[in-house]
Amino acid sequence: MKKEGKKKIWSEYQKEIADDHFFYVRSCIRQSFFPGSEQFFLNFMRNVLGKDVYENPSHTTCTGIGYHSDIVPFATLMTVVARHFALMKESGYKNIAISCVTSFGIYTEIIETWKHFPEELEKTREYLYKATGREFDIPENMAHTSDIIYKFRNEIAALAKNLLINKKTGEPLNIVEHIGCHYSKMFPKHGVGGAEFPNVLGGMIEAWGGKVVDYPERRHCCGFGFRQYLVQANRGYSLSNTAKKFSSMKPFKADLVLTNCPGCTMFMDKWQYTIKEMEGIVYGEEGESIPVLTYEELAGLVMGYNPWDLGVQYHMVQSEPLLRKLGIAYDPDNKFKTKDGRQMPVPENLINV
Amino acid sequence: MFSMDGQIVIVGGGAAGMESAGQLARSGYHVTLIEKETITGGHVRNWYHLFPDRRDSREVIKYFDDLINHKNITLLTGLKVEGIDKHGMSFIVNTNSGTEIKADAVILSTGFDLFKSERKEEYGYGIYDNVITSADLEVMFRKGEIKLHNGVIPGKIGIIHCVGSRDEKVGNLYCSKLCCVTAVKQAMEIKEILENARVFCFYMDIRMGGALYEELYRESQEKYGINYIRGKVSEVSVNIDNKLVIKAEDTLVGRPLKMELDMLVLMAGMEMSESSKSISESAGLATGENRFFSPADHHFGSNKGNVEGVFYAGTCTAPMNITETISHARAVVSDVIGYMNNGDR
Amino acid sequence: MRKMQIYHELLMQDIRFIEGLKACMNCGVCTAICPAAEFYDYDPRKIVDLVQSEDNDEIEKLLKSETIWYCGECMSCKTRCPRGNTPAFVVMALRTLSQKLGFFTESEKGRQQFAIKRSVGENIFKYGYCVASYAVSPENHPEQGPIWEYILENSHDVYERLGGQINELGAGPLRKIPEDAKEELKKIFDVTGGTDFFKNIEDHSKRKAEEMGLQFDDEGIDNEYFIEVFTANNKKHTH
Amino acid sequence: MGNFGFTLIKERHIDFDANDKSIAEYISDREPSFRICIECGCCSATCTSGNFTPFSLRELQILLRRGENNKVKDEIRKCMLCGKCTLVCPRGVNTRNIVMLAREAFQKQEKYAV
Repeated sequence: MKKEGKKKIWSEYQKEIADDHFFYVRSCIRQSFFPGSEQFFLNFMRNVLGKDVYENPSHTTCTGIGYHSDIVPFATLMTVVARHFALMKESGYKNIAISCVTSFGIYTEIIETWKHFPEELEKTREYLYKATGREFDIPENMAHTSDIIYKFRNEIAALAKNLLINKKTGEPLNIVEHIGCHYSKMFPKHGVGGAEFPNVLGGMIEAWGGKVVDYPERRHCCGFGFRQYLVQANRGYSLSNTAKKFSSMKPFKADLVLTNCPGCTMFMDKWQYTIKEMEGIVYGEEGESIPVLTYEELAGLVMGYNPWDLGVQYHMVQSEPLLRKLGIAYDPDNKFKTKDGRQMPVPENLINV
Repeated sequence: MFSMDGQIVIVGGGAAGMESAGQLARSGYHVTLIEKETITGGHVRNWYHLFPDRRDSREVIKYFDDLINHKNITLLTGLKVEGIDKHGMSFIVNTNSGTEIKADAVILSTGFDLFKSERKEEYGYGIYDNVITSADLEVMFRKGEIKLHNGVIPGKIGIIHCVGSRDEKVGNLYCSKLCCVTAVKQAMEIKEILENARVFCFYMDIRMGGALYEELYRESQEKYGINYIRGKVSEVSVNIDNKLVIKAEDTLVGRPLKMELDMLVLMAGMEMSESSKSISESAGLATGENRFFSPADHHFGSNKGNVEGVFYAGTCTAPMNITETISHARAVVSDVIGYMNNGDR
Repeated sequence: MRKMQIYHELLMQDIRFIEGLKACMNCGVCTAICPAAEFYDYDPRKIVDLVQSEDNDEIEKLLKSETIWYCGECMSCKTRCPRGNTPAFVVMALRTLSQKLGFFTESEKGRQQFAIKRSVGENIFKYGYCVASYAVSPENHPEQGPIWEYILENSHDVYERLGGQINELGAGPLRKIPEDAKEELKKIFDVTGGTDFFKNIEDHSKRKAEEMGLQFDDEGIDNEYFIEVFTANNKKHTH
Repeated sequence: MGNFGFTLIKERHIDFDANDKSIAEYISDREPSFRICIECGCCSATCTSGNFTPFSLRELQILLRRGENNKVKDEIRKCMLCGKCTLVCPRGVNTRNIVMLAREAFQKQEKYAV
């Protein structure tokens, strides 16, 4: 494989990412399943880099999951998103930072739609005004929060306490990245590195000392499929797509799966558990499963945060094998403690324990 | 009236330029033939065998070399034409050396560029070691050996048709016309060098429009056992053994298909040559949606430009094979002579 | 006599359809990488080809079929199509139309729209989010594993350590969405047709429940019809 | 193992490399015209069996070439050997003989026994 070819592609997909003053919108899945990740992002941006990131308490869902499971009409979706743009305008922000890949895809799709069908923009303005009395501007800069971490990856590298290197062997860790379909497959120019060889996570991995592993099903969907997961009868679709990815990945002996999209993180984590339960199959080395982390969790580990404050223990696949490879001295006793240090019950039947 | 004393400048010393230069010279006209490379011959020089009769391209090159070896032809190589300005009835041809050449008529035979296959990112050309183009394969044919990046002989080779053609994603809506027959020819030549190799062509339509093409296609199936699968390859990746894994739909049975290959050959299409863009802009020459020069009339003026005194020969107007290029180049001679002899034009 | 409906014309009213289908040449790049085509008897290329034929009877069959419900809307087909089509947009337009016309209840997979409306749809108004941790019950989500049960049982402590402020007003993860914001969401649904769309799903589902002889409640997920559409799998979807 | 209300689904793609191409080779060795099919569909358009059923000789020939033998072995028995397909083939493929050879090849291999 020739790196030069990838670099050439990357040079053609360098999106502009704002430097400061972000209007932040949360992800329903990331905040529910990986709240420590969103917390890390805000903390890092505000307290480490000293950036202005504003969260308006009144912002809501984008209704994206409803839209992609076909119960929310496109006009409704556009108007809900327009409301976020209105909140942003009212608070005086022009750059939006989006914590969810599907939201990011939807925002991009809507803005592209407005470009192609200006009458839809006008209709949305009317709807929003009628419903809320609000008016909006289209953001000047739109970034997924991983774009922003990518932008500041070298700042993180400079602060690194743990590089992505196997402390025992001295070799870089093998890291699989999963970008999430809605990040750039719809609009490659809006993603760092485009759609075929996206570099948003790859750039972080390399900046932090790891090695990016390509494998045949790298571009394949995690299998969320919206209605294909939301309805129990369809979950075989979701499960099977993840299984397809992991079977293809297995020979590459990945130490970690790094994900961009909160949904993918959840599925690639939880489906490993389900497949193990159903079929007795695991995809890691020595009978273990492969930890799946968000980019915020990984950035936190690189910067030396306490893994248990990042919330990596609240995945099904536990991260201890990875922490050991990284040589991170973690405190097992601190793993299931409350904020003020009270011992909580210890959950049973987790994976990789 | 210019008559035979007039100066004709031909831009581009490939098949079309050499043929028209040679024919004009033989008709008694003075011709300046300008080629940007150090030698003439254009793309023909990079090809090994030509279809449909598998003639060695060197025979064709020799024919062209002999043709332009004529006292009426001034050959200027290593000189790039940057623009053409019309002053009254004559032209100034500007070159990168600063030399200005006066002309009474200009023939543009600026040819084509091969589509840059790395632009089809999903095929990984320039990234995956054993993804090559049709042009790369011709070089291997000339050497007489087909080898993988690591020197091993490939056992299973895929060919993808329409790379950079009929594809909105790269901005080329047109068919490059020659890639299908190139695929068939190359598939057969692979089998001649590697008897045991298995070859799979992935196509959307097989366009065998030229003389003896369909026969060649049939021969490739009958004698060489080439396999044809109707489905555009959607993506290419590599597995742990560095084998290429391709995904396509076998559209005639309606199911996705996965296959491992040792080597993949991309049938790169034809695009308007980069070097003719500045010429087109400086002289106000119309180009079509396909970005090739747009002839004055598709039936009666396929050699004429929208600017009087500018003529076209060959693939600068549309994809053509060598036979068609030579015919087009001979036709331009008749138009140019008519123009040169017609006093009031 | 009922006025004849020309489905292609109805589809053309959906901008996603206009954007999604220019002219298909049946190359199959969409199906080649489609996650649904890999596991269901499904071929997005064929859907696009059928719709482009404008055969009204065939489109009606499609609108009532299982087929249109197999797509996972990953949009991978959009990246590759050499004609700039988006088969998934075509499917989305078909699904919207199928629901508007009440055809969705004719297929097992289509009927599931009711379950989605009652879960994700209701979450939007209740919590201001499509998914909220407290709405992901371990009973309906066994695949979330023991850690999820644990998180829910200890949600306050778990989320507090991770910076969450579950069910409290103000900024922060898992915060309570203020009532006026939820009211605005509701109004947006009213104004843009979202509320009518929900009602339409409800009405047709209720009719279908009666037809199937299943108990149906006007609220919640604890009724026979919900359980049926949420879990039923006739196993005829795969090969 | 745990019951989740759903299961893994078998992949549907044609796994070309894993498939057994011996049946196709058997046919091709004995009836070389098998190779020159251009998949035009004349055979299935005129087919008596295909007239009222989904039987498609065009598809079956492709499936044989891909080694999707289990999809073919029973289906190919539906052909009534009327030979119309051979009459209409623009490439002169002896389709009738291909059907007979396919049946013969399946019969000879135990793993395809009915």
